[in-house]
Amino acid sequence: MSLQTIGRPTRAEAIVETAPPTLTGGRGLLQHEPLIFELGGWEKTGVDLAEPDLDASDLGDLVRAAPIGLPGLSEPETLRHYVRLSQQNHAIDLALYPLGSCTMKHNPRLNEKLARLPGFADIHPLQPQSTVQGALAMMDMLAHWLKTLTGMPAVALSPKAGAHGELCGLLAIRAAHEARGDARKRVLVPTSAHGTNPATAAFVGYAVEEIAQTAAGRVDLADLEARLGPDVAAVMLTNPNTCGLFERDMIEIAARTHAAGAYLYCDGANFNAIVGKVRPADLGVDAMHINLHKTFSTPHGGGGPGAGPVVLSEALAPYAPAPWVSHGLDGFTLADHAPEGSASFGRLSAFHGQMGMYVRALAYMMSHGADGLAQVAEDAVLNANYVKARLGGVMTAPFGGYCMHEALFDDQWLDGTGVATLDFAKALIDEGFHPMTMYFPLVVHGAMLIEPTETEPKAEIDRFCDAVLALAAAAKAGDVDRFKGAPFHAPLRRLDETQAARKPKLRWRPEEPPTVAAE
Amino acid sequence: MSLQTIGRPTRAEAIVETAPPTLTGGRGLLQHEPLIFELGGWEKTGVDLAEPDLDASDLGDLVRAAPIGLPGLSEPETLRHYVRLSQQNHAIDLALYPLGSCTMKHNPRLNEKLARLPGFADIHPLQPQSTVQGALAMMDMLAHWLKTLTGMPAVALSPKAGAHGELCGLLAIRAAHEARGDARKRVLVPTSAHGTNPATAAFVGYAVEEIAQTAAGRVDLADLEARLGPDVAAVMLTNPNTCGLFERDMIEIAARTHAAGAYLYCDGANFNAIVGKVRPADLGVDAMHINLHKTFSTPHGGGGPGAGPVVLSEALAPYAPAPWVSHGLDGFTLADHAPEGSASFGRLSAFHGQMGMYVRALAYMMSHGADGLAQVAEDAVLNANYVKARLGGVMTAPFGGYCMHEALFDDQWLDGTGVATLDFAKALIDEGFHPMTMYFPLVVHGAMLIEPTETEPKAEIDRFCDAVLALAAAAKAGDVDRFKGAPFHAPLRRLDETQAARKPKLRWRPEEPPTVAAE
Amino acid sequence: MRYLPLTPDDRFAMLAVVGAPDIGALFTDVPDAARLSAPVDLPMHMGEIEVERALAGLAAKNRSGAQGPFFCGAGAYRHHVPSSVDHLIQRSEFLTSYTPYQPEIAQGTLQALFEFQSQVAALTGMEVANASMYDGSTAAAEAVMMAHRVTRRPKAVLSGGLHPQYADSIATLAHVAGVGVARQAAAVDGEAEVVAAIDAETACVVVQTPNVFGTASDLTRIAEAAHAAGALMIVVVTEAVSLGLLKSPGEMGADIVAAEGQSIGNALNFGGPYVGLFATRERFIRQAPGRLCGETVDADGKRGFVLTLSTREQHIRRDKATSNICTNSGLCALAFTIHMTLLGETGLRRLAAVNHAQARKLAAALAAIEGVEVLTPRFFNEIAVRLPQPAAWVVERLAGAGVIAGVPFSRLSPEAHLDDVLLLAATELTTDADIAALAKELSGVLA
Amino acid sequence: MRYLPLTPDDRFAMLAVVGAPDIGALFTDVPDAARLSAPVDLPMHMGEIEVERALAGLAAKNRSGAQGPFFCGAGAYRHHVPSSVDHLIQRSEFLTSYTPYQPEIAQGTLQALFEFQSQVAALTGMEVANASMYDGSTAAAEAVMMAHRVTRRPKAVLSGGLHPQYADSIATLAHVAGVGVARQAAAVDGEAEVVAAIDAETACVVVQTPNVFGTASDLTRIAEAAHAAGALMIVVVTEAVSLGLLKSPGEMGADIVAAEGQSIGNALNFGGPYVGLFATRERFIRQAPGRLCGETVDADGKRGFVLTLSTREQHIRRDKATSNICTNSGLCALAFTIHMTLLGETGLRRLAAVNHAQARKLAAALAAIEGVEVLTPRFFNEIAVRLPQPAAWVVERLAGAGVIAGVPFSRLSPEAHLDDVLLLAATELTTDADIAALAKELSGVLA
Ligand SMILES: Cc1ncc(COP(=O)(O)O)c(C=O)c1O
Ligand SMILES: Cc1ncc(COP(=O)(O)O)c(C=O)c1O
Repeated sequence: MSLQTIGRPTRAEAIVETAPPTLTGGRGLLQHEPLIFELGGWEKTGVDLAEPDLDASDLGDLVRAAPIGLPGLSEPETLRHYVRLSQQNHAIDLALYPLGSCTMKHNPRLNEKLARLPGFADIHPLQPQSTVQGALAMMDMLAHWLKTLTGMPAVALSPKAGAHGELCGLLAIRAAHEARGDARKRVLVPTSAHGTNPATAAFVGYAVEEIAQTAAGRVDLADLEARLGPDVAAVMLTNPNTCGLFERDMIEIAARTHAAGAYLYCDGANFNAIVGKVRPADLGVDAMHINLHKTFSTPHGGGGPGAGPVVLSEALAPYAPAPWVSHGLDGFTLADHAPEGSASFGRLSAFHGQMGMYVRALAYMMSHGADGLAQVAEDAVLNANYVKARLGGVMTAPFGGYCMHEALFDDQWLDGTGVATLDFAKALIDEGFHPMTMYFPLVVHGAMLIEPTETEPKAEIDRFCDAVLALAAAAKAGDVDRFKGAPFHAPLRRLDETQAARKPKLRWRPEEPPTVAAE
Repeated sequence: MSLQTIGRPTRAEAIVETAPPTLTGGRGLLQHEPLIFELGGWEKTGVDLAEPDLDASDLGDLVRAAPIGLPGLSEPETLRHYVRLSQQNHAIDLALYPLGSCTMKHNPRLNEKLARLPGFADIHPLQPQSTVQGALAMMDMLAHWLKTLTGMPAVALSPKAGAHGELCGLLAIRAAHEARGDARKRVLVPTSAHGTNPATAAFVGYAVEEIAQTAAGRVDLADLEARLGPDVAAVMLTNPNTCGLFERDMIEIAARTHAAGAYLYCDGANFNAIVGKVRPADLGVDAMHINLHKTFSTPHGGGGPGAGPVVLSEALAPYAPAPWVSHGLDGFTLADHAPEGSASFGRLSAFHGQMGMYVRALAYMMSHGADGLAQVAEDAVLNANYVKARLGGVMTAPFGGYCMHEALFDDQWLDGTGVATLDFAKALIDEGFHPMTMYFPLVVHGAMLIEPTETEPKAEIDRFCDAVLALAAAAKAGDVDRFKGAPFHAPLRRLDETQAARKPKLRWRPEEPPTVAAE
Repeated sequence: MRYLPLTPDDRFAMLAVVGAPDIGALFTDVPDAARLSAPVDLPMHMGEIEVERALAGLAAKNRSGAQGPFFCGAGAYRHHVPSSVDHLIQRSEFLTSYTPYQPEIAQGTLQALFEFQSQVAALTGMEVANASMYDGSTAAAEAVMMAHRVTRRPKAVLSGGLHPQYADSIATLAHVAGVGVARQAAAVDGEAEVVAAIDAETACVVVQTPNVFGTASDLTRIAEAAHAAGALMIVVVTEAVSLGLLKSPGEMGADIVAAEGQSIGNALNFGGPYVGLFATRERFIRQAPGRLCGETVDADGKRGFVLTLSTREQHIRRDKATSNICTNSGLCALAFTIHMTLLGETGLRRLAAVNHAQARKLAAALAAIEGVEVLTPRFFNEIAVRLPQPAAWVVERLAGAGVIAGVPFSRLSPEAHLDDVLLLAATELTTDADIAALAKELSGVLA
Repeated sequence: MRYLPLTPDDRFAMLAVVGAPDIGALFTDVPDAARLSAPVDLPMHMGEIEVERALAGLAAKNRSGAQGPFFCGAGAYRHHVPSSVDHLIQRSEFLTSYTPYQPEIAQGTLQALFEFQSQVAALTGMEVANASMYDGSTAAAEAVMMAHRVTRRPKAVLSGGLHPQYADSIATLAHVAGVGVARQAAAVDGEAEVVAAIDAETACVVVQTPNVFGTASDLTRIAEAAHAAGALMIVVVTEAVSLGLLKSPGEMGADIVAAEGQSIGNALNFGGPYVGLFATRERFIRQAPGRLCGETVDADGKRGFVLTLSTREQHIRRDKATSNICTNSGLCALAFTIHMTLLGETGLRRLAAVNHAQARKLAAALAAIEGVEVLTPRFFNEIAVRLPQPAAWVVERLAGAGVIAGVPFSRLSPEAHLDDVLLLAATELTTDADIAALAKELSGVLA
């Protein structure tokens, strides 16, 4: 309805400079929201279903009698609850999300639309293969793109995320050694590696040994040489590595690794820096996972789902897990099981992997094409170097020279300010930005790892750098409270993680158990 | 990437009670956003199109040479720009939106999904009728529901909003009079009527005369009687009226109107209060528009699009505009043109009306069904009366007794507080609510019209009432600054509407004209 | 009922607070004679599954544009809408908000409207634009009413190139406003004829480019003639994409531009909802219909936007308002603005060029068919052709063959007796294969 | 390139700031031997129109569930997902955010995860649940690893009712972890057999209900036997909706529940992404894999949520972590939570009842067919039948007739030699007409 304002003052008369606290705790558009357990009714439902015309009397004592304890909300309440919650999140669609090693890039909506086509979303993994030829063709196309971009002869699509891909790769490596009756015990991993690398190696039954790093932030060849031996199953590297640097000696590393009878696993989480410009196969890699949710833009979704296909060398290809797609005269076939006598290490999970992510990643690759993907790498690297150049004057970088897709700083420049990396990050939140990755990689003290990605415009990067520089000046000027108390302008102030861990409260519990009338 | 927090304080140490202003004007998640004209590049585009393989040389001097002046953004920038803007809006999905007379109810997403089915969204209004039989059947179904719910024999679907429906109704009325060679001059409208009523009557060439209102907030029968005469073309009422009251004497009013040879137009904007419980036909109505974007939940979309089908009595049906759908042996037919000798007043607009809204409204009606729609009216009326009861103790209501779907208050209770209705409304914004409709209807001083609708849960209405009561107490306690300065917590402080009107700035203009290389 | 949050307990407790014995008590003002005792004769409530089955079933009975070669235009064009457009307009904050009457919590909608007005003004080459009308045809009718207010003259001249349904819509309003309509005979080069009809009584001439037959023409001389006679020139544009290639109405002297914005950001939707673009000269703005968004500052001096000049509007001026319009096409305007932002100057020019290129191929392919005569001399993306058979008959035959061949002129205006004229449009979605398929099937039908 | 904001001018200006002569200079660390001189051999970039045409074309080559009668289950179920669920998970703030490592600006995701954990714990009848695993099968494999850590015993007993692909996934991890797997022969009432196999070496028994043949059974006695022997009972559930009707694993003594959550809120997606539900006893929580969201307070004492107990996780504990999982199934978990919130206790029980009712009709219709034997004694919404012909052959024949008749057991486990066994599921989307059509076509094929 209309607002009659004629002749009425619409300009605030008394300008009160500090906002009076509201009476009900309201904060304008920002809504505080209780848990569904505090809102919902035990009888309420937001789904209309017809009464069944047969009961469950045949199930006798198998029937669940006691209340389950699930609150329900009508549709309007449900929508409002989750819309309110959503507004308490930062997102790539809101501003720069410079988490180093995470490749938070734009997520095209075209991909969301295509993944939801009934022909992709409403098909069952086990319906007759004659009725899913388009899906199998799509998987085959994705495999072709991944193999061509990496130069590798084979790919296992089914791993469900990067860590799952690491698992897949190391399982293939272990199977390869076992096939030769060669039970190796150690896997070499740099200290700078992401936590999933050592965790995966240990999961696969290997002892993890750390490789030293040079002053230039790369693998120390001599140390690697010294550690290589007949019981080393694999060397696990990340390239570009987690310091944002390219492992110059990769080809040499591969040669020595192979000479020792070991395989070279490459963590491909940072593939965005080189996609379309460098093929891992040309670096001597035996296995590499690709986080489709990083390089190929499938949304992170607040923590997944992702997808981690693994490309494999000739040597490892025979050990790839089922299922796989092959093309014959009568169309595409999906092999659910490794045939008799195959060397495949078996199966990683039920069904055929993250189909929904495949569609998105393929749509992204086709949109960019061979030319665009190389441009992606170039712009990602350029953006990172621009950040490094703009901030380098104030912040201290542990390693000189150009970086690849991410710029790494340490906290030496904060010495004596009383401001820790964490405080600095929280203050960035007040300025409207998501902090960079902190305290990783472990090889750098108080690390701050900044990855803008290629989908950030120069203007946004400048806005970010201006904010960082302004905060840096404040820190050096001794304006410590701004940092220690931060954030002040976020939906919540700083959260007490220590208390959360001391006595974990991991679920809602009713004051007294809900009295539910089981119907 | 992971945040290594072990052994590091995550709890803010120095709790600074008032937030220090940020250095870059950041406000946490709330992003300030420039205009696309300040962000975009003249060469930038977010759409990839192949070069045409024929040029436009054949058009010679018809070709646009000079720069157009349209900035472009890449897709990531565009998405971010509009997502940021969106977060500066209030919405029904965020909280109660108690705008009286607007019926801001829940907008089901099922309706959005169905309206986007290619079979509805990707069909052309003029493609062969044999290829759109489903669309015509859908329009026929919608017409059936509207006619059944109102008890009226005919409906014109094509009006594009409520005001357009009023236009359609009055045009039919004028055509009916003209058909009898009876050129009438006046239309009677209550002072409480919505602005579109007198505006429409005048648009159709009638003189508008106001009908007095009784102390009980209804049409003054005696005054109506006195004004009725041979030159009155129509009486335009709203029922329930804009004071949220049912016109008890409607049947009598209809009788006297008809006795005077005039027609009774009913503004159906408030149909939500009686849908499924009262049929306007039974009240003697000759024409009534239905705002599908109110009663039948199609989204308001920040100001449309809506749809305003008009139901018509036997007397007016012959004058209905083209097009209309009819059902024959060989399926459905859409009559684009009134046949020779038809009494139809012609055509209101190109094509066949707001198809996309029809799908949504029909989906909504089918979801509720005959039983659910009556419940809609009951809950809408109950919610409004609950608000009236909870606030009635403090706020003054001009009219006693039960209300229908909305509760009307005046500003008498604010006398002497120095707080005006507008100030009160702005303070509500700080508390997290959208204000009620203000200064309408005009018959009540400082009117505050509150329409919660049936899709508000009791808890939300209580939260709202608590906020209103707390503010009322503050106003009476003389805490004036909180009102005069309000809002403090919204994306912007109070805006200067007077300046906006004094020297209108209605579009962006470059400091100096953009130098665009026309390509 | 999934959309109704109140539980029986809630209702009971609330009635108690209200002090009503039962819900019926709240309806006592309704005369018994009018109170329904039983539910109306309609189906009872249904779950999502049933509703979706029913309506998806109806949708499946329609042939959507993507199913094959498609050439319909005549005021509604099948263009590609980028996926991000539809995603953004579905955001709760845009989709479920009301007209921005509380600017402090509606800057999202308001700034987008300001961007929309600025884009429309630039696109049409005019000084100012409003915040949208229902569609192009109602915008055209309002434009004539406005010219009548501005000039206080009783006559409007409508060119023979004007879309017949637009002319019908204008005539409906003109009739009750006491404005005489001089409607010229439908003609491929209709704009050429209007100058002769302008006289001292003339409030406005209404011309269209590209016109309903696809003809693109330079209107400068018409503007000069109109202005010389003290009349206004209203330019109608039904294909907004054409403005990326053709001279703008503003450049040709238009006083008011009434255009259909559907082509940018909006789907065909069987005819609606669409979005009317309305632009004019600064000095006429107080006579303009519809909402206007303007720039201002907030109490802290920050830039912000508000609805302004509302003294023209029904909610303030009531029976003296410039129009009765209230709800307009906000969300369609937002879709227009987002799509236009994605396109930008470069993308729009490219898009228009591609449309024109495809139309030239279409014209060439049709001209090569025995018995088919291309009537449109200079066009953007749409042409009129004369067929040796009634166009409606031909179109039905081709539909049977899976080709939606365009709009028979008789569908727009039976009385024009141009039954052998067919209108066909090509866009960036028209492939060379589509054109080849059309040519093949058409030759077959005509052979 | 629509996804790349940098303009040539930007790149030029930025290189100047960086101090690099050209972009190539930034890649000098790459050995020449590995630097590509030309683009890889793949198509060049495409616009939305082309990409959509290509992929929609492939999608059209698949037969989607809505196209006709459909009875596939076997671990993935075709349920109705309310439209509001898919709308909400596409909101930018949920879709495009990262794992919530900055809790002050991630409360949306965190609170939803806390609600998810609470719902999963209630649904499974367990004390605590984690923030999701990749899917049910990997959750099951992790559960076995966890039981191995808790009991330090070397053997896992897998029932013959366990989904064969789950058993395969477990075997893969068990092999490298040095855990022996005692895998029992596939059997409709497989759970009955496991007790005998439990011994002092047994870390856990893995049982499933309803099992892969659809059999629902009471596992209480198995739990007792396992606990008596110092082993854990791991319960696998592949149809989460069944928990709305059947006794919960918690009530039957489960120590760990590994379930597939796809049925709630998530589409079939040809097998992924899905969402693994992982629940256990409070006292085992520090041995659990995956992320955990916990409640805490902020500096002002306001309630808030954070990821906690991360000392179990790879990013802190590295090679000593309980699992290597990092990215999990966040958005699928959100879809689960939203759908479950819409359902609530009442809706879930109703949904489960409808599923069971339809399955009973399905079973009755099949039992009535000459030569068809229903094998599953007590079931929820899925049954196994024995056919007089190889199931795979029958299914292909019926697919030709437009009926997707279910999953041949041979597809899951060729080595089980149960080629004549067919698994069929019914859900709330299965109509009586679908069942009638299946019966008719099946009778025809078998006649
Ligand atoms: C360098 C690196 N390796 C591995 C991973 C693990 O990938 P995912 O989270 O997809 O399992 C990540 C992502 O966090 C990473 O940054
Ligand atoms: C009482 C009343 N009548 C008429 C209208 C006009 O309807 P619309 O905005 O759809 O043109 C409205 C809506 O604002 C209204 O509240």
